[in-house]
Order: sequence, then C-alpha cells, then structure tokens
Amino acid sequence: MTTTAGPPGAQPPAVPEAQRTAAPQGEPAGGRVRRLLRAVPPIWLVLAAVIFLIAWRNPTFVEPAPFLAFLRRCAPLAVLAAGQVFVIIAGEFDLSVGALVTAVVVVAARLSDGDAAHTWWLIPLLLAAGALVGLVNGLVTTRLRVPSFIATLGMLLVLGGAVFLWSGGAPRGSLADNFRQFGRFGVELPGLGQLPYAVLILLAVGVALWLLLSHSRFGHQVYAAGGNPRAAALSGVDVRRVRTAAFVISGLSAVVAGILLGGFTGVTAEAGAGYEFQAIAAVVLGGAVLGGGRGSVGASVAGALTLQSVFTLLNLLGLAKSLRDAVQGLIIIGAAAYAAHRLRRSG
Amino acid sequence: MTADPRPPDPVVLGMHGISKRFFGVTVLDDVRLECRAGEIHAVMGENGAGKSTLMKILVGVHQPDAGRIELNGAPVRFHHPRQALAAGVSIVHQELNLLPQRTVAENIFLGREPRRRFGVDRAAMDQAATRLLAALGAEDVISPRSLVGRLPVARQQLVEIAKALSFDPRVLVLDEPTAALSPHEVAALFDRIRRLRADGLTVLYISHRLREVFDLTDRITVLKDGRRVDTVETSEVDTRRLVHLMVGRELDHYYPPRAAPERIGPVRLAVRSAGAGLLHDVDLDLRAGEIVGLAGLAGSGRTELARLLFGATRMTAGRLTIDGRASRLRSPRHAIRRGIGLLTEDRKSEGLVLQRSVRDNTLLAARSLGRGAARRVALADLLGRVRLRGGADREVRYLSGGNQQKVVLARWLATGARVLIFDEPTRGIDVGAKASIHELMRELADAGAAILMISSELPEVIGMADRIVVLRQGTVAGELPAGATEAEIMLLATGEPDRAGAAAGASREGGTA
Amino acid sequence: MIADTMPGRLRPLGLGRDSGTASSAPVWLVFGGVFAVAWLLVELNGGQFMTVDNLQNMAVRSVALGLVAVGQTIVLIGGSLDLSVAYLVSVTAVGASFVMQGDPDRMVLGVVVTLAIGALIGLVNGLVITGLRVNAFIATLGTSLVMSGVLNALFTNFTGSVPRQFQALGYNALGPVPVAVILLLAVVALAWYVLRHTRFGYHLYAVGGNAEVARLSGVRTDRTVVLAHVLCSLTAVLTGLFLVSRLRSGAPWVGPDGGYDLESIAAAVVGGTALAGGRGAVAGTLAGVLILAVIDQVFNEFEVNAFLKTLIRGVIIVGAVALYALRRRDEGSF
Amino acid sequence: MRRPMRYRLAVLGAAVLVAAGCTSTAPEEGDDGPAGSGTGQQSSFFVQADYDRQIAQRDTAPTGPADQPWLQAINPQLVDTAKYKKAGKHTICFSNAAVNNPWRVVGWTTMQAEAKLHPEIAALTAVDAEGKDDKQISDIDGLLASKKCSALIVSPNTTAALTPAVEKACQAGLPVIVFDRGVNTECPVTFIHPIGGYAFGATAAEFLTGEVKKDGKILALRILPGVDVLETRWSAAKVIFDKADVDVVGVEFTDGDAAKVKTIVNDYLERYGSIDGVWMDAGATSVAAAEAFEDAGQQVPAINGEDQQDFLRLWQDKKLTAIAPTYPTYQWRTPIIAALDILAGKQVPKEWVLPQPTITQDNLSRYLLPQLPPLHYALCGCEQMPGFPQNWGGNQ
Repeated sequence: MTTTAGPPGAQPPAVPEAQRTAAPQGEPAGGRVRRLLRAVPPIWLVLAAVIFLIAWRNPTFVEPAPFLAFLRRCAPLAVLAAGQVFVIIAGEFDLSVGALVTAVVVVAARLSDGDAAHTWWLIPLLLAAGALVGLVNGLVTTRLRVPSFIATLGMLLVLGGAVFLWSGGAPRGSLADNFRQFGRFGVELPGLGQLPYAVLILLAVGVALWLLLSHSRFGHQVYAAGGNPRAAALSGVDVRRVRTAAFVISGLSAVVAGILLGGFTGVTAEAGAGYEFQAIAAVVLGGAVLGGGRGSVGASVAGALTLQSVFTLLNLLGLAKSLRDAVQGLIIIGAAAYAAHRLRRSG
Repeated sequence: MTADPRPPDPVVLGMHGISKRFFGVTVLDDVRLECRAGEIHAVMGENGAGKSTLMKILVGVHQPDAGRIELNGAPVRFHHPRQALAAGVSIVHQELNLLPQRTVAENIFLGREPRRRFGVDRAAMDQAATRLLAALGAEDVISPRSLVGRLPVARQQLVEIAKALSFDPRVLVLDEPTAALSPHEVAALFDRIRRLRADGLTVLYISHRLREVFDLTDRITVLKDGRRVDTVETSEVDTRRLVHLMVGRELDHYYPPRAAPERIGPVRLAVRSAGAGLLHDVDLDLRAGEIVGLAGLAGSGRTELARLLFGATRMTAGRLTIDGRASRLRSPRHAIRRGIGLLTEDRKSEGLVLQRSVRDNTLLAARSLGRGAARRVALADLLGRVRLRGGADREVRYLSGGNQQKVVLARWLATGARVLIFDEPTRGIDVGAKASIHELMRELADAGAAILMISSELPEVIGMADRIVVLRQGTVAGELPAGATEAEIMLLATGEPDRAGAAAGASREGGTA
Repeated sequence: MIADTMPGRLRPLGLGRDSGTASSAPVWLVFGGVFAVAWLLVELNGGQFMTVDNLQNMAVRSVALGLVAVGQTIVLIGGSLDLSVAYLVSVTAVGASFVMQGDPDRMVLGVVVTLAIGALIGLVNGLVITGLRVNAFIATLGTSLVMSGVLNALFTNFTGSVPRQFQALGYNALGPVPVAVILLLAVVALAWYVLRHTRFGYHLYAVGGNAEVARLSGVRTDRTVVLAHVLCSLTAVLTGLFLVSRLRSGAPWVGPDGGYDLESIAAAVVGGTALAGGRGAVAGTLAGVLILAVIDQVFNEFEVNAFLKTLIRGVIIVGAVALYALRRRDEGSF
Repeated sequence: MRRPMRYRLAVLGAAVLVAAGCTSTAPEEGDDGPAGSGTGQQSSFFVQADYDRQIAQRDTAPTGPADQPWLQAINPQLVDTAKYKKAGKHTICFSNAAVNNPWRVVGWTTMQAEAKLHPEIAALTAVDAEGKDDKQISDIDGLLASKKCSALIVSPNTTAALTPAVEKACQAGLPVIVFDRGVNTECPVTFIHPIGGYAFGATAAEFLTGEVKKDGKILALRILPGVDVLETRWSAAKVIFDKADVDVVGVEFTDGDAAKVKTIVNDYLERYGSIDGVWMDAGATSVAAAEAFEDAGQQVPAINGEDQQDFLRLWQDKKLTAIAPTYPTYQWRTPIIAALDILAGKQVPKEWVLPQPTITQDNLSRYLLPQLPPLHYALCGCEQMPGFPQNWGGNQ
C-alpha cells in the first residue's frame, strides 16, 4: 500500500466504501439528482442567482440589449480567464496577463496611430507578440526552473516598464475605429438591437478553448501535467512542453482581451491594471484549484461573468464602492474554501 | 494457529482482530500480533501481505477499521503518530522521512528540540545526536551538523534509526531497515538492537532477508494476503518451513500455463553491460511471447532497471537494442514511441492521474504520442480486452487497485506496446484481481509481447515466469529456468557465499534441462 | 538524490551546517559586488557615495521594505505566502494616526492597537489557509480585498496625525545610525534568532520543507503556519508605523502604492528564499533589500527613467531566482 | 476534520450574506430622493474661505504678459529673495512625485524644455518618487545629501506627507519652490499653482446646472476619495448642485478606469432610463463616459472634460454640449523660471497663483492641436518651444 505522502489536507488514505461507490454508480434516485447537480459547476448556479437578483431590482437588465451590453463589457475578463485556466490547470500561475493587456493597448495605439489601414497587420503582430511573451514565461518556468509566480511577476515588471519606456510614459497615438469596433460595436439585429462583436469573439474563443481543453489530445495532457506530472511524464507527456504551451495560450488570450478592452475603452494608461488578479480570481471562482489538475474553460468564463455581475449587483444595491471590494474578497475566499472542501470530501 | 500458552515474559504489545480496507481492497483481515517484553519479533510476508500497513496502524499513521491495540494490557488508540511516540512506540519507515535541507541533529530531534532558557540548545542537541549515532557505530561517518540531503542513502537510513531511538521507545518498529545498509552497518545495527533487547526494549523487525531474521529474532509472525498465518519461535523453524509459511501458495492460486518453447520468438529488447546509478554490467534479453521474471531483494536495483529500460533514467554505460536495432532511449516519450510500456510499482504517485476519468487515463499515453498514434483507438474495445467493467467516466481514484492496474494496462494496449515492463503488477491487489491480471499478462505474451515482470512475491515470479533473472547489488546474479524453487532464487538474491555456487550450478542444470 | 560522500563535508565545521546560512552567504557577496560597483559609478559620475548622509539615506530607503520583507521571508519559509501585507501597512498607517491624533500620550495606545490589529489579521490569514485549506495566494488576496474595502469605507484620506515625538522613529538618529535602521536591524536579529534558535523556527523549516514529515514527527503543522502568518503581519504593522512616522499622517493608499506585497516577496526570493518553502534566511532577505536599495540609489544618481527601473527590477528578480535554481540543481539535494 | 469544516464554511457564508444583506437597504437612501440630496456629506476637505477666494479669483485679471499665462500671477504678494542670490551656473534639483499619468508626462516634458531655454542652468537634476510618499521623502534627503543643488523644486506626491521633508529642505538653507500640490508649511520661497480645485469643480457644475433642465438627473464621476486636489473639485461642485434644483442621482468612484466608467454609466442608464448631465472631477475618462451614451444609443448629455485632445476632438466632431475647465500643464514651466528669479535675487510672489482658463464652445478651436496625441493636454504652453511637437509625442 502506498503511504499518503503529501501536504496535510491531501485526501485521507481511507474513503468509506459506501461513498466510494456512490459517486460512480449512484443507485438511489436522490443520489442521481445530486450527482447531476454536482455535474453542473456550482459557479453557474451562483451566476444565475446573481443575475436573478439584478433582474429583480432592475428588470430591464435581462432585456436583450442591456444584457448583451453586459456581456460585451465582461468579454475581456472572460477571455482572459479562459486563457488563464490553462496555466492554472497545468499547475502554474500567469501574473503577466494584466501588463500584457496594457501593452497591447499602448502598442496598438502607437503603431497604428488611428490609421485604419494598419489594423489588418497590427492584430496578427500583436498575437505573435503575445505568443512570444507566453513562450518566454513558459521557458523561464520550465527550463530555468523559476517558479512561475516569480517568472511571470518579472514579466509583468518588464512589460510594464518596456512599454511605457517606449511610448514615453503615456500612451501615444490612438486606436483606429475599425480596431476599436471589436470591443465597441456589433452587428445590428432586427429587434434585438446590436449584437456586439465582443460577445461573438468571446463565444468563438470560449468554444475554441473549450474544445482544445476538453476535447483535444493536448487538453488532456494539460490536465495530466497538472494533476500528476510524474505519471504524465511516464506516459510520454512532455510536461515542460505542455506547460509552455499553456503559457502561450494564456498570452494569446491576453492579447485578444487587450484588443477587446482597448476597443471598449479607447486608449488609456490604466487598461488592464489589476486584471491578472481578477482573472485568477475568476478561474478560482470557476472551481479551479491552484496547484493544478482541476478547472474548466466554461466555469472560468462563468467565474468572470460572476465577478462582473456581482460588481453590477452591488452597484445596483447602492453599496459603497469600498464595501464592494470587501464583499468580493469574501466571495473569493468562500469559493476557494468550498472547492477545497469538495475536493477533500470526494476523497 | 499456536497462540503461545503462557508467555515467559509479559506481553507488552497486543494487537487483536485488526482489519483495514483501502479503497475497497482488504489489506488486513482480523490480524493478531503479540510481543513480549525484551524480544525481537519478526513480522514476515511477501510484499503486499500487509506488514507495512499493520505497522502504520500500530504507530497511528492509519486507524484500523476494526480491532484493538493494547500496551501493557491497557487498550490504546493512536490517532496521530505523536501519541504513539509519546506512548513509547516508534518506527523506522521503509521510505525515508527526513528533511534533506536540515541537519542530521535537526532531523533527529524535530518536534522535540532540547531547550535552554533562550531557545533551542543546539550544542546539547548535537551532543545527543552524536551519542545516538555513536550507539549505531556511525559517529565517525555522520556529523550531527551535516545536511541530510548531502548524505548517501545508507547514512540517511542510519539517521532515521537514530531518530527512532531518540524517543527511547519501549517498542521499536524497524521496517526493512537494512535494505540499503552495508554489512558493517548491518552488524553494528544488530549489536545495537541486541543491546536494546537486553535493556528490555521490544523490537518489531520487518524484513525479507531470511538470514537476518534467523540471526536476530526470537519469534516470527507470518502474514499472507492480509491474514496472520502463524507465530513461531525462530529456534523451532527452518528456512524451508518459513518460506512455506510465507509463500506456500501453489495450492490456492492458479497461474496460467507457461509459454510453449516454440511460441517464444525473436529478441525484442536487449541490453548488454548496461549501467546507470547503482546498476552495472547488466545483460538482459526480452523475447517476444516470453515472460521474464525479475527477482531480487529490495534495493537490488529491480526498479532502477525497469526505469532504465523505459528511458526514465539515462543509460550511462552499455548498449540497448530494440528488435535488433541499437537505440538510445532519451526519455519515456521516446521509449513509448519505440513500443515500450511501463506499469509502475506505485500506481497512485506514478501511474495514474487520480482525479481524471478512466477514459482519460487509458488514452493518456496514446494521446501524448501525437500523430504516430492518432489512429482511433476504440476505448470500449480496450476496456473489454482488460475486462474492466463499469463506466469509462469514473474518476480512477474510485477504482479498486486491481481495476486501476487494468486501466494502466489498457493504456499500453492503446499505444500498441510490444515490450511491457510490469513493476510489482499485483502489489496491493486482492487475490481475485491478481488472477485476472496474471491471465492478461499471459494473453499479451501469447499475442507476441515481450514481458518483463518485476515482483517481490516469489510464487508470482515462479508461477508466471518462463525465465527468472535474479538481481543482486545492481547486477545480474544469475538466471534460473521456469519452475526454479524459491530457495534457489533466495540464495541467488541473498548471495550467501557458501551456497551461491551451488545455486548457480543448479540454475545452469535447470537451464539445460 | 545524489550521494555526496566527501568526508570534508561531514566534518562538524564543514560547509552547509545550516541550509539558511548556507544559502544567504552568496547573496552578501553579490551585495558587496553591487555596492562596490555602485560606489565606483557614482564617484565617477562626480556624485558622493561614501558620505554618512548618503549611506544613512540608503539605509533608511531599505527600512520600509526591509521590515515587511523579513515577515514575508518567514511565511515563505513555511511554504506559505502573504499578499495582504500591503493593505495591512495602510491599515496600520491610518489606524495609528487616527488613534494617536497627534497626542504624545496616545502613542503607546496607537502602537498597541495597530499591533493587535496586525496579529488579528495574521491569525485570520493563517486560519483561512490551514483551517479552510484555501491556497495562501487566494486567501491573502481575499483578506487584502476585505481590508481595503473596510479601510476605504471608514477613512477616505489622511486621518489624524502622529505626534512629533513619534516621528523620531522616522527621522532621528543615534549618532550616525538612524533609529529606523536600528529598528530594522533589531527585527532582523530577532527574526534570525527565532528561525535559527527556537523550536518554532525549526518546525517552520520542517513544515515548509515537507509538511508530512513534520507531521509524522509530531510537529503541529497548522499551528506553525498560523504563527508564521501572525509574525508576518506584525512586521507589516512595523512597516506601517515606520511609514506613518515618516509621513506624520496615514492615508489608505500608502501600502498599495508602495507595492509592498509583491516587492517584499521579490526581495525575499532575491535574498535566496525559496518560494516552495523550507529554504531561506532573513540575512539573505536583508541583503536582497539592500541590493535593491543600492540599485535604486544608483538609478537616482543617473536619473534613470522610472520605467527603465521597473524593467531592470523585473530582470534582476527573475535572474536571481534562475541562478538559485541552477545552484540547487548542481547541489543535487532533492 | 469534516464537520468543523462545514461549520466554518457556514460561518463564512453567513459573513458574506451579512455583508451583502446589511447593505441592501442602502438604495432607499441613495435612490431618487429630493433634488440635490444625492450629493451626500460635504467633504472634510471643504474650506469656505478658500472656496470663496478661488471663486473670486476666476474673475480677477492676472498681472503679467497675457500671451504667457505661465508668467502671470493673480494678486501676487511679492517676497524679497536677495539672500538666495547666487552667481554662476546653477544646478536645479527637482523631486518629482511621479510621471505616472499623461498629465504629468506632458508637464515633465514641458519643464525639461523650459530648462533648456536657460543657459544659466548647468543641470536639471530630477528624481522620480514613482508615486511613493516615503520614496519622495528619501529622494529629497538624497538630493540634500548630494550637496549639489542650487535650488530645490518639489512637486509633492501628497500634501500632508511631504511637509516634514520640505521643512527639512528649507532648514538646509536651499531656496525651495513647491508647485502643483502644496505643503502645510510656509517655509518654501514660493508655492506655484493654478487657481485650484474649487474653481475647476464649480465651473463645471455651474455649466451643467445651466444646461440641465429643472430636476434634471446628474451623475457625478470621481476618480477616488481622499485626494485633496480632487476632493476640492467635488466639494465645490456639491455646493453648486445643492443650490440648484437638479437631482444628483449618483456620485461614483471610478479609479480613473475607463472600463469602470463605461460600466457605471451603463448601469445608471439602465436604472434611470436617461441622464441629463455628467460631472467629472477629471477629464481623463470623459471620452469613455461620452462613449457609454453613444454605445447605449443615446444623446451625449451635457458633460465636462478637461483640456485633453481626445475629449476636445470628440466635442468638436460630435458637437457635444460641453465645457472643459483646466488644470494647466504650463504650470510646469513656472518653477524653473521662479528658481532662476530667486537665484538672481529677483522678487517672486509668495503664492504664485496662475490663471486657470476654461475651454468653451467659443474658444474650443484654439485648443485643438490635430498633430498631437489624443492624451496630450492642450494648455501646456509649449507650442512655441523647441522640439514641439515631437517631444510631446506629436508629429508634423
């Protein structure tokens, strides 16, 4: 028998037989229902509850137009979270995404300087840059063996410094309208009003990343690399390459988020400030566990939507800005505690 | 079942009706163990017989599902190792429990550092540590101030023992303490243990090494498949009887028929004078359709060899050929591409991603191979071939040991591996499941796979292997034909000088016969 | 693990008597090098480096970060992490000036109250991490959000002030040595003693190194982690008190603007403390802080643009940790 | 382990509920109350006398050349500086709070350009405190320690915190010039600043109350609480709004984050259907606020911004009903000039109050500088300086 070497709070070695079998083949009807509920990540229920509360205080919120507007402003964070979750599942952190978002906005503004003609080559360039940043994060983490917390913290500083060094302290130039449209405008739908591009992009990115994580060979290797690196390596998974790829995905999603955010707000020096923590919080709300092996794209997006809708709700309740932070903090801790609790209870 | 009528010395430690299940596998079933004051009591049995679990229950690492423990007649319940230590029961675990980045003294006295008025009395601590080490005859090779991480394993082992003694226990459990010790160190240890016995200490001694058991112990309790077979006076048994008690199982376990010689094909995997770490000059051939049993004592390098053949550790010397073509295995990934598969000894920490589903774990390797294995592998077919019933979406940690092993096996079927290395394939698996694993292995062999089976269970080796290779101290000590006796294997493995030659001779005859 | 049988290593006075001291020696060498180079550069640039004023200045620059970095080192050694120190610094600065209201008689009260608050926050952090098993990153991120919320709800600006006597802490000097520097050295010495010579210290390294081993050896792991967080929070309080004594009055943003959360972690790892836990020493952290301070001074001398500074800081942090990782691999201890 | 666990979770959950619950009564106070009630408590920063003085100063004609507002001063009390007279070339030292936002970047660029104009300046030694009070205090100590400064210019990061350091500098016998934010001490030779926050806030608020219909709904967007220069702006606006019959439906803090601005405006539009006026305590996010209306398919209501190009352009293009009170960046030129005057022994105003122009529909075109980046502040007074516009990020 193997001993339970591992941190305190690793699952106890013995799990009562009844519980063990209950989960896989739930015989009683009640058990099956509970299992179905369990299958739905709880964050979706929370999100539904919050949206219900908002709608109760402000029915217009759930009308098509306002709700789409809500989704549009959630899009950047949601995309960011959908990318971050890859890194988290692989057992790492990416603190550099916030700085990367800022960099995208500033660089795009200065390079294009409001000229619509530049947009078509600008976006691929930015994506390439994002991939490069992710690659560097990954290599520093996996090859130089620098903990990703430090590696990406360093990247955060380097990006933040470099970009403003280059642009002379404040953003220069401006964003062309055809660059901004992705984050700002949309396609007119008769009756529904405007369907924002941002929502479509979020949908596309979300689905793409979901397929990649849950239905591709690579995705399964991400889970394996985070869940049990040694077993993964002995099954032929190139753990270092997989983790690096996760960072690249996070970098790419940060660029998309930056394009959406820049489009939404226009050029500002603050774009993306603090987004790294928000994204990680969203992923954790989505039930992911820092340390790796657990999490999903859908739940992370839901986590991001929840963060934003909670902001709106508290705003709607007329709750002072200061207390919104406090409540957000409690919610994050609560979510993480609940996830940890579930993890241990299920063995 | 001879429970000694009236013990000459009072019973210090009594364990009664101890039962324990892990994930549905019965590991201990109504086990009784009684130790007298001042005796050295051996607990023997194959790996997986439940020795270590029993000891972990004794020292409060695990709690029993049933049964009671008595110290000096008073019932005790240990929920935490701390309580056991306080009650005077300490243990030297099989696997090292030391902090590599702390000094020897710090490790020995962790949790009970001696204090002066202000803080820890480092000087006193170092002296005490030195005394303990001296008692083990190790004071000149181990400084209390050196970092444990910088000591060789053998010396780390000694530190572990010193740590256990530092609690000045009344019952001391030694779980395979000599696995990594040199003869000199073993001798010193035994002296110490005998002196402890003289002081009235009760020692529970767990080992595979028959010779040590006979040298050292007063009584022997034998476990098998989680049950207590018998408790005997060491003076009243001989090797044959003891081995029979431990492993005599030909009757109650069916092994599939061996391969007919004509079905044994060409050499699939071969190494010549291979070396890495403690391995040296290893020659080995694995043929298609053949199951080679690899035997040897703990620490003889069996697992190391497995990892070497799988590219998990780089070969520093020698050649390796696959289907005749020379090859350097750079990584497991590389080995898998070459059609090799490894079923690790420790499924939980090295075999499975516990919180993922049966499907994901089964397809893990195939998926990681990329285009090469992109061809659709039908999951249902795979699970059928390993006879794993139930949904493929269960998280594997909910499976029994046997089914978990089947998942790992299915993984290698999915990659179409032609060379399979089983490291302790049936460890911690209950008897029923064992049989089906064994049948699967044979089927694979018949289907043309070359199989290397590492096992500490001699009957398993004897029952399964078409050829038995015995390792000793990092190299091949000899090779035995199918149906060699346990004694022959043991002799090669322990390499007892007087009879080693005879055994080798015996094996050669057997080989030609 | 690699077996290292060189007997020299095993002699009582051999190298690596203790992982902590072993790992911080090179940091001081680096500091020496940086210091020398800085001196050279500044003098060449026509500036004055080796003057009492300048050295005092550099020393004082290190105090605010130094104090909290010591605490951060303690939690890191225990395998944890504290992102809430920044806001705790604010809470302290505001709280102290609010309680003291410029009244010398209330100085003690102010100090006691803020220390009590700090201890409480540390306790909460520790309990959330050990009791609820929430990852330290999330737990302390959460508590800092809560703190910022409550703080901003109660105070929106510079509140009250500390009496002039209290500002002695920030401005006075005993002979050539500023009081604040003495405080920092005292805290470092204390922390060094606690880590190196108390049971708690021994257990902390054990818990950080391998919690299971510590548990099997009878160490109360949870209690150790909680205590580490309490100590860390107390050092954050000291930083807050030092700041408010410099600023005369506290504002809710002094902590976050100082970036003490990430900077303290950076200083600790530059000082050779392992993020994974079980390895590190406050001596190294002090060196790390001083290195950053000296570099800062040189940047000022050459009027290096703030953004370039940030960039270089990032490179230094990653570079340092990469080097340690390399050394550790060569050392080969598992 | 398990039962206590659940218990703890329950407690935590309860905590969240309480936190949320106890505040859900808040809207009854915040929501549609009587006109003007939405402005809440008057700021602790509000000083009636200062308010009255600044309101008056807006209409006082400044002395000095009209075409060089950075040389002008509003009723100056000149002080004698003979004791600082110093021959030869000078090293001017500058302790800068930060260059962490476009306003400070423009200002800092302008100051460097100004320094270049004066051959008698040997060097302008600047140290950047990166927005950290403690670092700025150390920076000033460092500058004193270096003993190379002829004069010290300070742009304090915060008023209260920097006072001790400035006092220390004064005691060192250096002529100290403070600008932008002030310090709580008389010791600096001169304190240079535009009229100030009350004037800014009042101008914008008066414009809005004039444009908005009776009981019109006004949304006030502030960056963050507690910053003196911003508090004064809001407190002045509050005074105006409370007098007028408008309904301030909300006062929100945005952290200067454009995304939050858009979110908040959006939420208010959903809550109240329409908003008739938006008051901003700083122009940086005015464009975002305006866009929020556009995105919601609504007319941009009366709004105030600042002299940043992006806002001025939007104003021009979309024909907004807008006004832009300013906090001119040309005040970064004055300290250099003042320093040299002092070192030359010339008299300077004890408090050097610079004029604070307001951009209106009528003079809008004058401040539109198409060749400059959108975040450039028009009132840099730098058009005639060498290196314009490239050094300010512009292009021919």
